[in-house]
Amino acid sequence: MTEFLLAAAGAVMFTVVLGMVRILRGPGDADRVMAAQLLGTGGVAALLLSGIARGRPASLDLALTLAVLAAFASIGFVKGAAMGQDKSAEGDDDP
Amino acid sequence: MSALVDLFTVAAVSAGILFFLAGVVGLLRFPDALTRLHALTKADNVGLGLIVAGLLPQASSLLEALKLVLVWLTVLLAGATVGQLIARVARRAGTRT
Amino acid sequence: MSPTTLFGLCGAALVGIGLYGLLTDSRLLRKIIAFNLVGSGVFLLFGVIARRGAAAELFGDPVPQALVITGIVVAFSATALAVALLLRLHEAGGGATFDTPADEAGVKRPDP
Amino acid sequence: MSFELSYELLVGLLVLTAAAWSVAARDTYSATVGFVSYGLLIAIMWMQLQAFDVALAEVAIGSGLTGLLLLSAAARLRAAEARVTSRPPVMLRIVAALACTAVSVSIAATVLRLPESAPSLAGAAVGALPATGLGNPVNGVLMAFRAFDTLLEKVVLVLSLVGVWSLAPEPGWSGRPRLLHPFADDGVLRFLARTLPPIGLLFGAHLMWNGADEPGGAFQGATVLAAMWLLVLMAGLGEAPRIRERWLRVAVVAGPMTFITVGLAGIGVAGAFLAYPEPHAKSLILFVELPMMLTIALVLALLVAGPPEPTAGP
Repeated sequence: MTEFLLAAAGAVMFTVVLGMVRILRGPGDADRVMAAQLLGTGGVAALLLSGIARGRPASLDLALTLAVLAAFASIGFVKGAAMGQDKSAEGDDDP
Repeated sequence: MSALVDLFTVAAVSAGILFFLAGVVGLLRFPDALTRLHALTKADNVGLGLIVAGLLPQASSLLEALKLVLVWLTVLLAGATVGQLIARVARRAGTRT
Repeated sequence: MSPTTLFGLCGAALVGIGLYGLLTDSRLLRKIIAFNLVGSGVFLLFGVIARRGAAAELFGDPVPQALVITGIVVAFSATALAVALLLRLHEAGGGATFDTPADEAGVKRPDP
Repeated sequence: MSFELSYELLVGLLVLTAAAWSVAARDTYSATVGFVSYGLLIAIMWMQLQAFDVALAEVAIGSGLTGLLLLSAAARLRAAEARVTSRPPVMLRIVAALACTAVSVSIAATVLRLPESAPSLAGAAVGALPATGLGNPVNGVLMAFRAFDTLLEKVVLVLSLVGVWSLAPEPGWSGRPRLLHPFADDGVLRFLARTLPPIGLLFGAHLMWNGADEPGGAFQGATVLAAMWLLVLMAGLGEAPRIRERWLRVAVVAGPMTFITVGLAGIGVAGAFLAYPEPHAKSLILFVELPMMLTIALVLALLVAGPPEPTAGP
């Protein structure tokens, strides 16, 4: 079982890495944010899998920290991206 | 009994990985930001959900199982919210160009 | 090659990558990012040394690990201060780079 | 074993890719996205090194708070940086690359030639741990064996906050830090800012309490709390406090002051500055950690929020 779970963690990491191509290529901010979010979720999944496989409860705490702070960082991304837009297009649909 | 449980874990985790893979393929191959977002949210919610479901029987204590579910709920909550916000950024970028 | 050595080599490469960015990029925010990379590479070397010092039923020497945690906090404080300085410099008209702008409208800055 | 190694090779490659991207990317905003991903990946590396406390700190700070700090700065500087096109001449870049490679190679050579029997203080730390009543050796080092470092680190935090505040333009002094820009948002962000913080608060407290015996601790817990507070502020559910507020200033120094007070009391009771009397060591450490966690959370959040600015609105 341990082997399978570790292999699964590797597989998730690998797929997520493919997604990192989107961070590199863009084209828009939204695409980069999406890839980063996928990386966060994939990281959480990989941490859970390898943590359970090796019987390390601490990695669950780590995954939860990651989940909470990834949500927080994504908000930062979105705000930053929205600000960039506001600069170029003055308040188009802001109340 | 334990073999059956292990079988469930293998099946659920594999299905979860498949969803991650599908999400990534969508993220890379779909033509525009909104369709890519559609693919991404599936990987986020269902993929992680299946992996968590598969890991639940392997948890060594109730607290661990609880944390697993809590992780999933947090990601679900964040994914739903951030998905909305990303879509708004993408749409505004789309309407401008 | 053991994984620990592998990560040590990674740490060495990170220092190099960060140093290159620090030297060649004229944008100040990029210098801050690059500086953080250098720091993080050094922390990683600490981690490798901690891991090698595994003894007494521990997976690593707790002393370097604790030092790294302190280091992370201090690096964050320094980064926050640097970013605040940069934003203030930018608002005061000093620009955000070390470049000497060829013809910046209305921006006068002394030679660095 | 070779399976393990290939997983680690993958993680290593990823870390280096993300690092290279955050240096090489043309646009600073995407470089910052790369840096946040880097913070996440390096945390996985720390986990592979079995340093869970560090991994927690790195995830919380590296990809969370530093990420937000750099992202908001990158968004603000975007227009200014877009005008920059010049790069150093090719020759200069080649020389720089060679010099940096030389540095890397010499560090790598040192890593490869580390002594076979590594020196370690693990035995000493574990041996002295029962006296503190803690179960987590890293926390033992932070709060007892090297408490002086930890105290000074908190002082550094407070001083850098003073530094950031003192950068406020004159009309903004004693005002509120403005967090990013007001973000036109209906409901969605507010929904997250109402539902996530309860989870975060519970979990932050868990990290601090658990830190006595398991990986975690006041600092990691405080980072989660800071992130939650910032989330509430960014969603517009609350306002950052004016920096002239007395309670704020008291709260900012509460942690270090408690630490110093307990440390001074140690001179009389246990014979040295920052020494704990043995039977009460654990309760004293927790007594110090609680106000310290609040201080750290407050200071971290205010550092990200930046200096106070004059507000145009009410």
